[in-house]
Amino acid sequence: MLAGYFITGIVFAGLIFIVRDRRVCLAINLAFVIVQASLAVYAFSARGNTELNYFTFDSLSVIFLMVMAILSAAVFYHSIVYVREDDDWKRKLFFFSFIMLNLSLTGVYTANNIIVSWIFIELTTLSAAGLINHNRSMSSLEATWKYVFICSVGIALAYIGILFASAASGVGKTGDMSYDGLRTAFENTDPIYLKIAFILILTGYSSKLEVFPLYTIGVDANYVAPAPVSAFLSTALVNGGFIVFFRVYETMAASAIAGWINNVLVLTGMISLLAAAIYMQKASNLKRVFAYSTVEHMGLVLIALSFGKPGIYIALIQVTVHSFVKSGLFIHAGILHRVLRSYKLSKAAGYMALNPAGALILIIGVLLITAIPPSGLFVSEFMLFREMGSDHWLLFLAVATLLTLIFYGIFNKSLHVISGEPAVSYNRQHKVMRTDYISQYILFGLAVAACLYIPEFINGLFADVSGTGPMSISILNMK
Amino acid sequence: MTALGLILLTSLFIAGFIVRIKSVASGRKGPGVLQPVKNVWVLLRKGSVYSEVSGIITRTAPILVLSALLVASLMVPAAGFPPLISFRGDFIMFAYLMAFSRFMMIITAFDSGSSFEGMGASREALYGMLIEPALFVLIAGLTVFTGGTSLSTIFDLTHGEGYSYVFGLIVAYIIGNITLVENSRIPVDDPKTHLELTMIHEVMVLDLSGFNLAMVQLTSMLKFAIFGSLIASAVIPWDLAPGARISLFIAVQLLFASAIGLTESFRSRYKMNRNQQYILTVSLISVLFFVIILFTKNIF
Amino acid sequence: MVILLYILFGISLVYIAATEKFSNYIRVYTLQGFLLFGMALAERESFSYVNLALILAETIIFKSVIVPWLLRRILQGTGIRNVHKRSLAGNYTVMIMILALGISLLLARMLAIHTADSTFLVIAFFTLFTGLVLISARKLIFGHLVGFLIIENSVFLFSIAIGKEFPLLVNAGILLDIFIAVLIMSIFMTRIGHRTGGFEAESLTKLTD
Amino acid sequence: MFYLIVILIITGFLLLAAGKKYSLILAALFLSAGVTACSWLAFSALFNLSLPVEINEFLTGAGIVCDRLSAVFILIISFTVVTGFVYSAGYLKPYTRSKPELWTKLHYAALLWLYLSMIAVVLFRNGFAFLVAWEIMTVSSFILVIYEYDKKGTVQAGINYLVQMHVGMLFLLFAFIISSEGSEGVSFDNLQFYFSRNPNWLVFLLFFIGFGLKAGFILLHTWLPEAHPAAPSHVSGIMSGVMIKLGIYGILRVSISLQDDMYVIGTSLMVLSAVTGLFGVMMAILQHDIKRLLAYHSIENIGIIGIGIGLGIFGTASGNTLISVTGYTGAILHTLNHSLFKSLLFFSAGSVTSRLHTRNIEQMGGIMKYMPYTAIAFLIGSVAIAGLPPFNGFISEYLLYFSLFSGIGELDFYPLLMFSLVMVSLVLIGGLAVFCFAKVFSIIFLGQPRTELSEPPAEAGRSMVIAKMLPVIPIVIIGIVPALVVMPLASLASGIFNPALPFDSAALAAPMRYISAGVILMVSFGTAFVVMRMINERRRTPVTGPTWGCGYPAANARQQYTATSFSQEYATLVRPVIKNGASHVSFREDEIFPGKRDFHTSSADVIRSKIILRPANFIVNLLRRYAVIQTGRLQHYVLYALLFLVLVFLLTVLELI
Repeated sequence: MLAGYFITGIVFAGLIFIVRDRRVCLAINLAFVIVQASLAVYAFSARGNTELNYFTFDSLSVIFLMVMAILSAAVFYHSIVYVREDDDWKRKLFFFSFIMLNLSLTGVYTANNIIVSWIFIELTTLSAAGLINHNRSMSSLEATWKYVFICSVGIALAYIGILFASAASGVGKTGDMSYDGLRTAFENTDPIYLKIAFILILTGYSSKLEVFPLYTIGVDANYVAPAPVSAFLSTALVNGGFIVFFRVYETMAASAIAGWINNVLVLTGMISLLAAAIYMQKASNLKRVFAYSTVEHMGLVLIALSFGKPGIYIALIQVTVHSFVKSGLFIHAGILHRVLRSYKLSKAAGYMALNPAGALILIIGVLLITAIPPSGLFVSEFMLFREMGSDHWLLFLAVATLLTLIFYGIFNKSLHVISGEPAVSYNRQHKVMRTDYISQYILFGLAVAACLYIPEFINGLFADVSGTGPMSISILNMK
Repeated sequence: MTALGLILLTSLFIAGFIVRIKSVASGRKGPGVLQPVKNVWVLLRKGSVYSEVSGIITRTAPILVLSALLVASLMVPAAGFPPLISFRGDFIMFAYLMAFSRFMMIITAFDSGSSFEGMGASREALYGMLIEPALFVLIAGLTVFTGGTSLSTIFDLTHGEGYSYVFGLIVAYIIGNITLVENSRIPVDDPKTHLELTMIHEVMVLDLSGFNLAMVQLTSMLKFAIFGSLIASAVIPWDLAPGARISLFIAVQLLFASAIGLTESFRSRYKMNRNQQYILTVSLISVLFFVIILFTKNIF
Repeated sequence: MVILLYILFGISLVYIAATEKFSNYIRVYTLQGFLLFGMALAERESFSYVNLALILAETIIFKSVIVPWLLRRILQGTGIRNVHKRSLAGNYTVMIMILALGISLLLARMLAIHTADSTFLVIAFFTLFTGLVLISARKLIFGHLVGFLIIENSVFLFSIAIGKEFPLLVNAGILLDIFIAVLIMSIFMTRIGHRTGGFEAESLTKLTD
Repeated sequence: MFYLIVILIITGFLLLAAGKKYSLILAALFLSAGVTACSWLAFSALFNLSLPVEINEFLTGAGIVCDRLSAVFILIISFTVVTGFVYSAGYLKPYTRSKPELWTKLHYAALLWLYLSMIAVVLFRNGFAFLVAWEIMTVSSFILVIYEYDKKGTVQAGINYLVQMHVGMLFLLFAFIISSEGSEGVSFDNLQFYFSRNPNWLVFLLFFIGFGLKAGFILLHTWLPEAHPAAPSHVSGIMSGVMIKLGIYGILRVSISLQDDMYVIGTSLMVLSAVTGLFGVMMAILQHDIKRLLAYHSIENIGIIGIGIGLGIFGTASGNTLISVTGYTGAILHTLNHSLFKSLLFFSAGSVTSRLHTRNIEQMGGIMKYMPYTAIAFLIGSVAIAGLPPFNGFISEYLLYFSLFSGIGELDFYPLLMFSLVMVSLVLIGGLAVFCFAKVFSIIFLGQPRTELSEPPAEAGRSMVIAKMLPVIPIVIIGIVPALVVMPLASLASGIFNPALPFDSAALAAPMRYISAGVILMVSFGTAFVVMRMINERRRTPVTGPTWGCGYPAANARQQYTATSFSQEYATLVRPVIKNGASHVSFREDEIFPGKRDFHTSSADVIRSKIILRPANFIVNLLRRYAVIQTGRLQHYVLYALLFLVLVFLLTVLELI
């Protein structure tokens, strides 16, 4: 099945370059979205299967394949508007890159081998480049260059880390670089090498995970890319970064350096939160505000991971719900831009007067992303704080303070858009239709659902990954 | 019932008595003791002149001013004669009824849209607010001293442990001063002045006439009687024979009135901005009394 | 014999850090490709044609032929020769390189892995630091790209040092990745060169808050 | 909980989807259904009625515990929300035209959400569910506050409110988490266990800060005077009337479980509350913005309520049920009372401001002639909030004095001193409130209009008048027959807060009877006098003439006494404590024909500017100044990676991590 998927994907991607007609091009893409969705369904039914030797449909990958199926459908739908006025070449490149990004992300999600993961994560960088540069402006060129460059450097660093780990653990000789093999090998490895390997891998993948130190280019990329692309980059791609990092983390979590890893995670997470808090006060652009919020959430995820098994559970929920909310917000940012014709906070005003339905979505989205109930993020943050408990009160204090600053920043930056005098008059040409809001309502609905009730099969997946067994989660279970 | 009768009775002549004392002190004969009552009687029957600006407030508030005071007077003991209404914490209702009548007085003053009346109201409001703590601290002291819970028990000073007639005098002194503020007499205010800019109470009633004016004047008379009655309760031992108490009561009331009259005769009015200081001094004395009580009761 | 390759490789690193001419970058990089081939060959324990072909592809074909060709194309396409601009003066760069060499020695000593050749580790670390220094110290994005390529070289060195053998498919994947990365970077670089008329990194600092 | 949120979402969507005409009706339907159900629940809890088994099962299944304390709050909430809703039907009409239709629908949806979440807050014991409800409450009120988003500063005030509430939520969260130590789950029910084993003051303090931010205790109050003027009047009424009271509910809920440190907690709560009350009323007098003034009065009343709770805790600690029960009863009753008269005042103020298009009382005057019902409502509210008989405000303040004097009669030196101080503050608060409301009522409603009215303002619409009449009924009833409410509340307070100690309710019953008697007497005296005057005036018809102008014939409306002049002497008196001042340009000697002059008075909330705003701005500016990560230079980004590696390396070598 997976082989079929990859082949179909590549064929579709190639077809896009061949066909002339715009509608056929869209149809091919639509077909691909359907393929992507059916892969998710298949993956769920074929849980635990290993295909093509290097790819396994474990619970982790199933979760994120499902998330990505939803995201790519939404992003595809909203991309149509973006390519409407583009010339053939731009449009083709866009959809080609989009399919390739999906393919490589599927590879990232499902790979059971550290090297294969690495190959696919590098591929995501390259395929994302075509999407980021879609506008062909100087700033998009700049952002793309930076993104490709820094990601490549980062991934090279990660590769060195991988080599170190394999050398130190002795798997270098056998060549068994699967995560399972590594996990066993790491149990008896000299900690100092593992530490070096871990820190190199963390630093390298931080470019994808959008945490300190290499998060800067991710923010730029989200800023210049078309809004639906930003929606995809800051969610599905970030999830890819999370998965590759998480798998490495998980192999080492059982080893002697677990305590050290947790400290590094907290350190990294806190610096990321701090950076997000700082820039949230300074950002002058709506999309950058949202991008920094991704940094914040990923920082929180790292902090959550430092709390062992329950932490993994929390992190999974956080990442999943964040994907829904953030993609909805970015998609809506695109709609906002169509109405107000600017992302600049100094220029964008009067959104409520021009587009009340959109303003409503903006408000809901901002409320959800700041983890205000009934956002699923509230559940994860609540559980995270509970894990900290009174033993880590200092951490609690620091995280709470930074979250408050970020909270203030997000609201202060993004909500003034709704009031004030509109700088533009209502533009009939870019009339926003009701159908444009469906995706956001669905995505936000999923985020809310995570707070209310997580279906048993999903919860089972989370529990399986974290190894905690079903945790008390969602309102229904918390009496 | 006796208490109420005594208070109402004294209220009839006490205002006139003060005027009489003042006249005598300045070497005149002065009007009869019942002259204020006669004035009120005339006013009650007179027609009213309303300001064009005024509305329903001018027509109702003065009535409420008097009604509240009347109810308040029901709670006041008269030297051992129990009041009609007496319950735990009645002094709170007593004080708040006074405040209610002040409130009504203030809004009456504003109803005519006159700037003079507003001026008076402002002062009345401020001084009334400032003098309240003095009364409450006094009551707190008496509560500690006598262990009583209502006006009719806390003024029973003689039954307090470690009683001394000095206490009665101090209480009398404090209440006397409170009366001067509450009733807007010298040294806080001069009811006889004829410059609107410097008046407090009298300026508030500039636009009242007839029945309504009578209400306000009755209130003022009643207030004297009420405070006089409190003083009398504080200084007269409650276990005397009823007849003795009644005569002592009237004597104390007269003494009180003459004290006020003499004060008004020989003392000048304070500058308006010195009044706050004066009122705060009264509060200070009240606190002093409280401290003395603490010492007496060995609580300190 | 192998030690000569090491020394030559080290000298090439120092040279690349000191030079300011684009064409020199390309030449040195080409040379490094050959050197790496030699080192990889010398280090092989087992010998197979498949392996040989792979190493050949990775080093000579990729590093000495294709990439230099790409780089030359960029220079021709944009018509930019060399402008020397550094955020760090040349002598400081050299000093830092000396420091980097020392640190590499120390690190390799500290991390002597039984499974890895420590001489390789020294040179690999040194290469890594050179790449990072090149990126940090150069103000032209052409220099950044060369820095990245040097880092990739260090990755290759590490992999030799550790001496692992991956299945063919995986190796091919890695190779393809790097190739596409370089390709895409050169495409963008050409674009930037056309747009700005130079490789000034300064013109790419607009995206801030 | 689950069902609650589902209901919330469904109602919201239905409202948003409904047509313009139907949304209001639909909202009314939802609200009445909610109110009916909740009141049923509350009454059954209050009077020990048994609910049908199915419903009981549903309630326990949903984690709902409704004791009598919750029931009282449910009734308070329901009443005020209903009046607010009725009021909004008329009040919002002029505003809806300039707002998108969707926004108004959302407003009503948020109103429903606010109602349900407030109910949920008092029903849930589980910490998680409680916090979810708490946050939904905050968010829906936030949406309500920013209704007039196009007005300057409204959104900022809303955000300010939201952020402060978020901080409060974090404190609550922290408190819950600490107190859940050693027990399963996070819940109010854990408190008993936790408090019996650990020092109580810390967790109580955390809870107090969290709840106090909502309630508006001093230092935590700064959002109130900003949010209320920004919000529409019915929202101010609901928020000030009931929402901030849920902070009080929380403190009450926590204080049930207290077992240790109670002297300290009770005493400090009393002192802090007294300061809060004084501060609130002292600030209020100097305000010219009517809604800001009322907001400061909310702070004052929270202080009064806090004194009651402090007394309750202190009384329980010392085993003196009289102090405790009357203190708690006073606090709960004042909560009820304040919800009545404060919403009444906000509604009346809203009617006036929406007619005159200004909130500045200096520009009003003489409105009583045009809006008699509103004026009467405001007058009743003023008398009640000033704590004067014959209305309900007096009863609760009487209970607090009762409790204080019970203590003063019996205690040792230190508590006695403290009780006396609190008593004096309560006296001052009362006196200042009289001062303030006499002024406000007079300036707004009496005399003549101070600015020229383009057209005489008409009386507020029918629904607004009805909404104002509704709270008047309980205000009067509680004022005249206090026993009706006080006795059940006292039995509640003794049953919930002092279950182990006996309480003799006769001690309260007698005073209540006498108060009724006094009030009825007063009314009868008044009626008698009115009749007398009517007889008098039948004989001699009253005449009208100009106001006494001291001989000056050309007096005009501009010469009336103003609010500033009224409080001028007071302002001078409090200048050391509350910063206020006037700025003006004096005349030059050579100015023969003086030109236009401005005179400006101001009073700044020092706590807001110095303690909240200054540090907050400092931090934000600091962050902005040192925001040097995103330089835009590639080299730096690579350098960060290098530095991060070095940092981790160093920390590892130094064994710091």
